[in-house]
Amino acid sequence: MAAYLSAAFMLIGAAFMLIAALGVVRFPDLFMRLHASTKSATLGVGCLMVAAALQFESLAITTRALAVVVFLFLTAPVGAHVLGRAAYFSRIPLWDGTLSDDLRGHYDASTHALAGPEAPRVPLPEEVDEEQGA
Amino acid sequence: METVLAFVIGGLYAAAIYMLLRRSVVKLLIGLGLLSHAANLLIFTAAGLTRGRAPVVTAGAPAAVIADPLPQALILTAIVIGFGVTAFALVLVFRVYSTLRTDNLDRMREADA
Amino acid sequence: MSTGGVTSVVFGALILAFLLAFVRLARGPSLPDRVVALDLMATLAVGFIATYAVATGQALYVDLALVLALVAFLGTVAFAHYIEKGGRSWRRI
Amino acid sequence: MIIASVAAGFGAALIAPVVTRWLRHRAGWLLGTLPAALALYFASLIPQAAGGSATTARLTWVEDLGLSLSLRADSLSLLMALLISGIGALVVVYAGGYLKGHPALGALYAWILAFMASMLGVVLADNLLVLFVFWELTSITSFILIGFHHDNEQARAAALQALLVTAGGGLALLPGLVLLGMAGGTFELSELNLQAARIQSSPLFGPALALVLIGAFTKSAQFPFHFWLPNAMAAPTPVSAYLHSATMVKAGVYLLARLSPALAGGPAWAFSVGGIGAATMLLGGAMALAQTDLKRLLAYSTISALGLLTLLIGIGTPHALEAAMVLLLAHALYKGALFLVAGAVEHETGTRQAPLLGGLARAMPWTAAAAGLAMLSMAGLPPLLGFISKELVYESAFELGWPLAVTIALTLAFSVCVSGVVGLVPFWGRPKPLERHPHEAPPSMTFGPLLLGGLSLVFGLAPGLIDGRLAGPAAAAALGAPVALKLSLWHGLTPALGLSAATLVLGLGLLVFIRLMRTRLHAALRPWGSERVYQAGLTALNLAARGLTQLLQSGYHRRYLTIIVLTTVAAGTFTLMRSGAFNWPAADSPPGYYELGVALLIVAAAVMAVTTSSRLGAVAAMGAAGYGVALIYLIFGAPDLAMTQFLIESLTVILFVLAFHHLPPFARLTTVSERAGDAALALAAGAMMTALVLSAVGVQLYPSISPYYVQAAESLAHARNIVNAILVDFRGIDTLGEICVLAISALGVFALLKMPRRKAEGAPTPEADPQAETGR
Amino acid sequence: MSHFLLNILLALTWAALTGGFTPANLLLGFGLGFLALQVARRPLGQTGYFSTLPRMAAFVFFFLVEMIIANLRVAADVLTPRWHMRPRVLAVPLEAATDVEITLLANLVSLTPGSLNLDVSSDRRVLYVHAMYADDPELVRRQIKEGFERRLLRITRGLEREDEP
Amino acid sequence: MTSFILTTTARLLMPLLFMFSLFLYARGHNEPGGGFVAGLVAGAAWVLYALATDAAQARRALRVQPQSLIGWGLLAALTSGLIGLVLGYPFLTGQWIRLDLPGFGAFELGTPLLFDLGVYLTVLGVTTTIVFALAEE
Amino acid sequence: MAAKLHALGSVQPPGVITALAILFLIAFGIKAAIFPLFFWLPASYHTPQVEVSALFAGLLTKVGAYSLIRVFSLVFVQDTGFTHTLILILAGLTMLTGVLGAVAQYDMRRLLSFHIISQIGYLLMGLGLLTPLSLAGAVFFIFHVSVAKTALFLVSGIIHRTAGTYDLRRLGGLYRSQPGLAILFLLPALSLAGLPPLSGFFGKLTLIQAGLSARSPLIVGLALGVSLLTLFSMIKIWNEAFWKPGPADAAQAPGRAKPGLLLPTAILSALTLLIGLGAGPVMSLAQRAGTQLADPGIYILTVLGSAP
Repeated sequence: MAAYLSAAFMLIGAAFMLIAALGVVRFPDLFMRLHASTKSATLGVGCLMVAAALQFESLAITTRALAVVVFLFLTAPVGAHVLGRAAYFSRIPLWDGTLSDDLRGHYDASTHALAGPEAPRVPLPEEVDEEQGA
Repeated sequence: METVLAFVIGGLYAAAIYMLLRRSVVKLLIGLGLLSHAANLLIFTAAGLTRGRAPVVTAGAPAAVIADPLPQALILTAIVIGFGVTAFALVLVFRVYSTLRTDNLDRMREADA
Repeated sequence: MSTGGVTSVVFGALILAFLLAFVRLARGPSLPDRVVALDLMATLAVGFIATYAVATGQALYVDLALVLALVAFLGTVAFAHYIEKGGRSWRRI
Repeated sequence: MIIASVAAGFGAALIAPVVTRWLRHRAGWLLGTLPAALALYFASLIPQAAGGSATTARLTWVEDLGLSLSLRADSLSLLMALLISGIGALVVVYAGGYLKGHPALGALYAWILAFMASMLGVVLADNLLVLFVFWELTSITSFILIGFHHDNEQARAAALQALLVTAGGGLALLPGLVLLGMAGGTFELSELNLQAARIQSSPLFGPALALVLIGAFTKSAQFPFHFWLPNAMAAPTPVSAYLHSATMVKAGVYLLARLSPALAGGPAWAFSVGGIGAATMLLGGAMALAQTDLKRLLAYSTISALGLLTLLIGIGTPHALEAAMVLLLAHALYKGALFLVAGAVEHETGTRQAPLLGGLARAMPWTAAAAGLAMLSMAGLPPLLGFISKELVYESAFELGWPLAVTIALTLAFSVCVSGVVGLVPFWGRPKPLERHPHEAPPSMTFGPLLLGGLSLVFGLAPGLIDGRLAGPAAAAALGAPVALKLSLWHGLTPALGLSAATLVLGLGLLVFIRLMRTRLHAALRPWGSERVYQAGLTALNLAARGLTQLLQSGYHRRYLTIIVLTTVAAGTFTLMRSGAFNWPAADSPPGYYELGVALLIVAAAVMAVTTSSRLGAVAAMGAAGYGVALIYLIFGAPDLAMTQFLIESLTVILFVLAFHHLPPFARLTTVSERAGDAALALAAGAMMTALVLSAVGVQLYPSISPYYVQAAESLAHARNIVNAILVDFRGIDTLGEICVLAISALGVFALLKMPRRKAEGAPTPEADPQAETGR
Repeated sequence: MSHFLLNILLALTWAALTGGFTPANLLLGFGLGFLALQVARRPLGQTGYFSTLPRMAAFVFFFLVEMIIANLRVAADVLTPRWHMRPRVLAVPLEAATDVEITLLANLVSLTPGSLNLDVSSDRRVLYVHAMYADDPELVRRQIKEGFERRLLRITRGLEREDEP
Repeated sequence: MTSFILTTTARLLMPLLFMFSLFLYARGHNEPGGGFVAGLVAGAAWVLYALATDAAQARRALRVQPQSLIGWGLLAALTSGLIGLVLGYPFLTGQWIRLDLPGFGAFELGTPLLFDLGVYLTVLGVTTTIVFALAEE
Repeated sequence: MAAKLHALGSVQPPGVITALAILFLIAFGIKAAIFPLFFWLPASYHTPQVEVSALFAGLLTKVGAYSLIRVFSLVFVQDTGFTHTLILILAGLTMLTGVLGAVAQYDMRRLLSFHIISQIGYLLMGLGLLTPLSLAGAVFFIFHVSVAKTALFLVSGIIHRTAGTYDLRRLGGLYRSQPGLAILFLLPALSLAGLPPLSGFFGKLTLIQAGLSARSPLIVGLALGVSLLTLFSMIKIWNEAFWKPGPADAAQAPGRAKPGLLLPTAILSALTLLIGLGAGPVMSLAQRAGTQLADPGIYILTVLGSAP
């Protein structure tokens, strides 16, 4: 029983991993790629770890497998967050199909402080010095 | 697999050496990193490949086929020392750059003394 | 029990995923894209290790997965750190 | 006691500067007592040595190399030792007057005494290697002594020249002696001299002989190495008198005589030694005539005399060796005296140019007396020792036929002429106007030449003092067989006497016409100077050195790397090709497809690292390759490695990322063709490594020790993880070294980052940059 | 939370008594211990533990389901050639206040349906997210606030906030 | 970097990582792990903290100078070697004692563990020294 | 290593081993700065502080040389006809290029750096001959060069400290102003040139004896020629820095070195003399080491005999 369950989890996990990779390749902009890698890959690994835990049926292994899952669940979103934020700072372009951008113009370029949505939008520096930076 | 790895090692060496021959010091650093990969893999492959069994004795009964531990110990040492060397080289380049403001190796020779 | 068959399918999927991630790593176009790819590769490696542990029945590999899970995050943070600090300087590269 | 006699010289050298600071120029009288005492000591050994039992002493030194400090005083050694210590005493005394008030007089004393001790070591050594040790010491001390006036560039050049020639000869001598020892089976001279048959039949004999001869010839200024001796006249005159007439230059002759029992007998010896001796003798004599400088004149005449001595040893008959021994003594006495006289003349008149001197006898009567005695001995007139030696030379020459005798007579005629130029004309010739009014030299400077001249006379009048006790046994030692030498002034009317008369007449004739001949002779003999060869050699050496260094040390690190890689590829490929080292692995396991995938990943990452134009992309690619490698470790049973690799990889990436804030972007600095060349080289290297791995796979490097570790891990190291057990237990020292390396690199990083930035402006100061000046 | 520790202790005791430290046995021990504590709630005194734990379990379950759904949507988009997404970058007002709360919320947001946390405003009152399927921005905001924030806060703030929503 | 999400996570993860490193060290003798890996993991914890806050803060939090960690590590490794030497064995010969603690079973303590601790401390010190120094630039 | 030797000796096809040996040679050769891999050395040795380069000079390349000796006397001894002949050739070239490089220099420390290379050539020569005597010579040489070279670098540092430059053309008059320093220079310098009775002589003598008994006159001749050139370049320093009259501008009048600065140099210089005078015991130690190196069996016995 455990073996079959484990096999199933493995297959599901692998499928999600593959999907994550596909998403990272296919999605049109960075942020969507982050979606793929954060969600799908984490879930995929989670499934695989669960499969491993089921396979070994020992407390020590299960604890560790769960530790891996918890760890990933803790770190993957934070990783995505710091990366996404940094990417936004370096003005990675959003996909053309993006409908709106509430964040636009709310970062303070020098202090990296972020204002709330009610704050007035600041004209973006890149609209001025797009060519000067190079 | 040995054959495959041999080609991988060759590829790594070629890449590393090409990078080492660049004039930009930063590329040289990358080459250094690749070189240590290549060297470690070389020892690993040349010492013989064993699939699966880690060189850990399960309590009581020694496993029948286990991987050769000695090259592993050797490579472990090599990896860590490689890290030290890379760190040092990196900082050295960093200092040289901040002093001379060039990353062109050929231009560094005037400051040879 | 067809664990052997299952694991080899899983391995195949993972390697395929690896190569796909590498495609993103190579194509970029921006540094964060590459970092996403690298991060994904690390995560894939964690999965690979778990699968490997199952395939060989050696539990000790699970620890490896733990180490790697930690480390992958670190790399990403470092890159993000750089990107943010460097502002747009990566574009000049 | 013998050892102490040598050591005493070195000891005296150490205290000489102190004594000199205390007594100043009078120190010579005190310091001179040591050589004098040594001379008395050696004289006391003469009877015993003449009786055939040499005094020996022995200390162990480097037994593994056959080097024991054994000394042996037989008659030949004692003859030399007496000259060295006796003349040494006089020279030390003389130097006090000659260099009165010179600030470096103490140093001069020290070096002279050190030289004396070394020279005593040479002649007393009974071990080939010990002899060599002292031989080289004389080269060094003479180098310092020749360069005594080192503010003068010529003196420095002359010192260097003398050192290069004599030490170069010494470097030939060393393998020669080693070969000789190998051929004879011993390095002990006294034993070696009994092995003549064994040595001369050995295949090593030829090279050994040639090398030993080169050593002896350079030291004794034989053609074509003679040129250093006249230049060495840049030394202070007492040094010239001591080193360059009485002692050091005779070391080569001594060596020949010493080794002749072992080496002589064959045609090779006779022709090489005799031939070179004859050539040197003639050339030196002729060149002496062309000189005007008193010291150079004496130097060439010394070369000539040394040639004659060499010739006699080359002839090697009992008579010739007897003649050689007597001549050795006579020459040392008169030539030493003449040098000292020349020095006194220069000291008083300020010049050494023979044409400018004349009529000094009235002002310097004692010096003139000494000069007269020495001059007469040199000219070979009775009743001086020079006459006896000349007669002996002629007699031994006649044994080989009259052409040789006539040749020698011609040389000796030159010698007569030289003696006139040095000892006769300046004192009794027509007085010349001088810048300075000459006085008699101080007693310290007249004492030596007078004593030497006097001895020439005493030994001439009473040859019985030396024949059976000293010269005879010395000749016997050189011959390796007993001789019965009986010297007397009057031999009866022999062909030799006739030849002597002819020599005298010819010599006087030359003296009369010398002024007419000088320039012409000078021009004619110039090509034989062989000094230009030396100069050209030096120039070529400097040019070659500079050229080669520029070629190899271009300063382009990239070029160095290219050469290293090229060397590796070439050497590796070559060794793989030869003897069919390359072969496909026998134990190749079929790869799993996911393993292939990992391999593909690594290669792709490597390619990307090379081709990407983004440096952080390259770092990321490097990281990807690292992950791939870690997976390989994982698959092939090395979880520890995989773990470490993952961690290190990430840390490395972090380091790069942190440092890249401050580093420039990738730049393309090379041309397409450069890149293509590098790529080709890199691919060749990669291919070579592939071939190597293919051939090396399955070469089990540690088959017999790993199982041991595996078995011992749990019992000895209390560990189940064998890798860890190896790291912390079995090979703990390696690990300790490793963490030390790590620690050092970390501290290096720390130091590099935290040290103050001194040269922030980036321009190296000219002081710190010698290359800027050499224009390289 | 001392009850939680007690519960774990009970589970361990169970496992020790039954002699099997397998995950299943421990889980069983934990469940039994929970029951035991439930029974003994009066002597132990009133805490929020007994309501928090089921709520937590429910939350985890909810979260997992959400996550799987989110993934399936991403998968669908990845696997089909046409893009269905309507991405926006949205500002979501925050109720959560402490560092831990915001962090947890942000992480959960990132792991679930079509939203990815980008940053929190410096005054910690607004969460900026990148949403993939945001035809209606208000719907997304509500989903986050209702679906996650509320449930999360109920757990972290325990009983006193229970009746608030 | 000013993201407090990261800072919070780092604060949360640090003790976790540190525990994990001790765990790796403790069982390195029997299963994969050991001083190197454990030291690297501990180093990674501090690196994470330094990245999430800044190097100065991490330095303060570490409380000891990273360089002195290196010193202590080397000292520990050396001491472990000297123990064997003092007892009359060659340098670095492992010495073991068995501790029977009632209730916990038997523990084996040996100089290789001390040696491994030395490795651990050194690697930790090296990592933090390098990263802090670089991050402060 | 002992076990490694067993393995290599018995089972393996020699070809691959030779190829491996060559790679080892190159790897350690870079470290030991042998021809043609020595580029890094002259460029780097004179860069750091003189105390550092003194230490490096004494030790660093010796590490590479030691590794070479260890590996090529113990492990790679299957194909000595090829590998060790190659080493001999490299030894000759290393000596020659090193000493020629030194001859060309006018910067004192650069000059000394190049000598490091040529001395490595002697070490290699001992290794290439591969007899007990030659290995003893190499071992002795390591010892001697470490001492002499360090002393010379220290002297150069003192000269820099007191006269303000390393450039021989701008130095001079030191014999008069610092006679003690002159002696301290002369001893190690002559020792380096292999003049007796200093330490270098015995190293050279051993190698020459070994070379002649191994019937390799060519390398012996080269070694002797190189030692003459070494002497030449040492005398160049002597002539230029010590004997030549000091620089015309009296502003740079060289001061005197403090005793504290001289003491370590004095100790090292005295050591080269003492090693020479007391060469007996040192040489028999080296001889024992050489015998062991030449006969790996002893090594295996010691290691494996005690290990299991």
